Amino acid sequence: MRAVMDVLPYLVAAWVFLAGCYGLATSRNLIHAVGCLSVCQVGTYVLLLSVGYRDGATAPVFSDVKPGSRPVVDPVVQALTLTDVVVGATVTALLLALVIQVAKRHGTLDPDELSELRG
Amino acid sequence: MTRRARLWVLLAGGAGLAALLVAACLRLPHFGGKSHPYGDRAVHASLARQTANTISSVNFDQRAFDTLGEMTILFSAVLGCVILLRQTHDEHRARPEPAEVAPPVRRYALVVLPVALLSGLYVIAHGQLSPGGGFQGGVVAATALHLLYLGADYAALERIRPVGAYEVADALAASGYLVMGIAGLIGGTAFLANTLLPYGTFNTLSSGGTVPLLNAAIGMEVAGAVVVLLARFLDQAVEIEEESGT
Amino acid sequence: MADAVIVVALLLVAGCATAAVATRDPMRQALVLSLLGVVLAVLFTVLQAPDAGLSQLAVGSALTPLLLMLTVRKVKRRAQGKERER
Amino acid sequence: MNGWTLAAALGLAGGLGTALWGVTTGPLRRRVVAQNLSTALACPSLLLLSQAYNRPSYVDLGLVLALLGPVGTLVFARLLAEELAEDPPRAWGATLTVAGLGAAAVIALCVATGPGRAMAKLLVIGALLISGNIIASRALSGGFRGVRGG
Repeated sequence: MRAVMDVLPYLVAAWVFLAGCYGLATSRNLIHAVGCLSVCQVGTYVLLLSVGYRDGATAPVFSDVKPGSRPVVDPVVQALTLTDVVVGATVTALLLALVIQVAKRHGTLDPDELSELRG
Repeated sequence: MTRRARLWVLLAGGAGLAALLVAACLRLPHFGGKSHPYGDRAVHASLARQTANTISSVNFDQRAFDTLGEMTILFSAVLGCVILLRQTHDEHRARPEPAEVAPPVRRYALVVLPVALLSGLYVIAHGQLSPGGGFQGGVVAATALHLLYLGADYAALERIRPVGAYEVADALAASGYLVMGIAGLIGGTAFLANTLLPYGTFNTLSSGGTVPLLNAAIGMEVAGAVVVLLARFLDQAVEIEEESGT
Repeated sequence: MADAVIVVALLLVAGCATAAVATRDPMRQALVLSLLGVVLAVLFTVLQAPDAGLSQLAVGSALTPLLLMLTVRKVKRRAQGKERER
Repeated sequence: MNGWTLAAALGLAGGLGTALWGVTTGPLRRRVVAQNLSTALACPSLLLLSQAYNRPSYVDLGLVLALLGPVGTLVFARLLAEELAEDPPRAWGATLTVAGLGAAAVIALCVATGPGRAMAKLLVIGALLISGNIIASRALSGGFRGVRGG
């Protein structure tokens, strides 16, 4: 049980990332592809926060606990994750804006039909 | 390449990547381990500068330069959206018909809007003490404004939301962050160094030196960015139509 | 016991992510993604990262679904406009 | 560790597991109801976790979810109004059950914290959560009419 727990979070992160990649590659609709890309991002968040976790520890936020009274988890990975969540959302918005442009120019959102149009 | 062949290539590559990832996972330090050298040092540095929320200290003090990079990505993503979603000359604006909103839903939206806006500001203001900060609070406050679109109609939202003002606020906040950084340089130390202001008393609103100021700048930047983004998307989805016959 | 909550949250995230990829209709995918946002915020909380959880809640519960749904509506309205002209 | 953790784990596994099943299968009307109930179930779990870890500052997460969760459902109610008008969801039983569970969790937490500022905050969150979910449910079953352009 312990051996499984030691790697389970990392395996979940890898699974989520690969599932997102699969969806991205097989998508037939660009909006769905953007959604799959945000699933890929979720994989990185899970990996980062799992790396920073410490058994029996609490968040390094000392507004309601005395510093040093309890073990704390790693704040660096949390800072990376929290900025990326918000910045990732605006990047998703940029991709969606591109999708709207593609729909206007080509009248389709299927990547296969788009590559046929190019020729 | 046919779809079928492509799927096989994908599956082969995916299987290889999966094998590598699993092999890497098995060699990573175990989940929940005791050794976090960076974390321990970051907590120590944060406490030395009287910042109660270590994560804010990492974001706006120890790694403030990295946050400047993140802010630049955010700013350029919004700029890209504004350019991509502008009204072109073969498009025109059509007044949308106002939707009929059930009275309880409308009342709920009007009551919750100020509460959510205040919570957003509270989350920003307490960034260096309790969980929260500019990134989170900015999004909450900006989302709260759009309750007016959900609970009433788009025209009502447009009246209280001059997009130009939010664009200016966005740019001002971004340059404010830079100015704070340069002030550190002029003050004699380094770019974005937290040495200008006194660190204050631990666990009070004014503690942490420049952390609250940078935090507020990011809060304003994110709120402005989200409002501008959603304004462009709402314009496209609700108002802008293509000329017929194009 | 603390491990049990982490395992539950991890499995929920894995399930939601798989479901989000398998749901091919963008409208329905937006619903699954909004659930994924909430589940992810819970996972961040049990991994003792309330700041990241707060940021995920702010973005995932209302902002991302709104952006996705507005894009779907724009694309659909455009297609309907073209149909009418024909 | 303690009863609060156990309650939160059960709420997450049972509640969000059911919500996941509901949101991925079946007609659109069931999916939107499952999405609405997922926030109503996750918020009490977050409050319980805050008590389990003995960290009052984690309550802010519950506050933000209680405020923005129903907003997310209103987004779907408004932008899916045409689709939902043909086949409106009716789930008052499920909504009221979940609201009752949320109220029970908030009352239990209030008893545990005792009177004070923390209890007032919990009560505000509970009120926002329950009213938000009932209103969002109302919005889903025909709260928006005539949404064509706007």
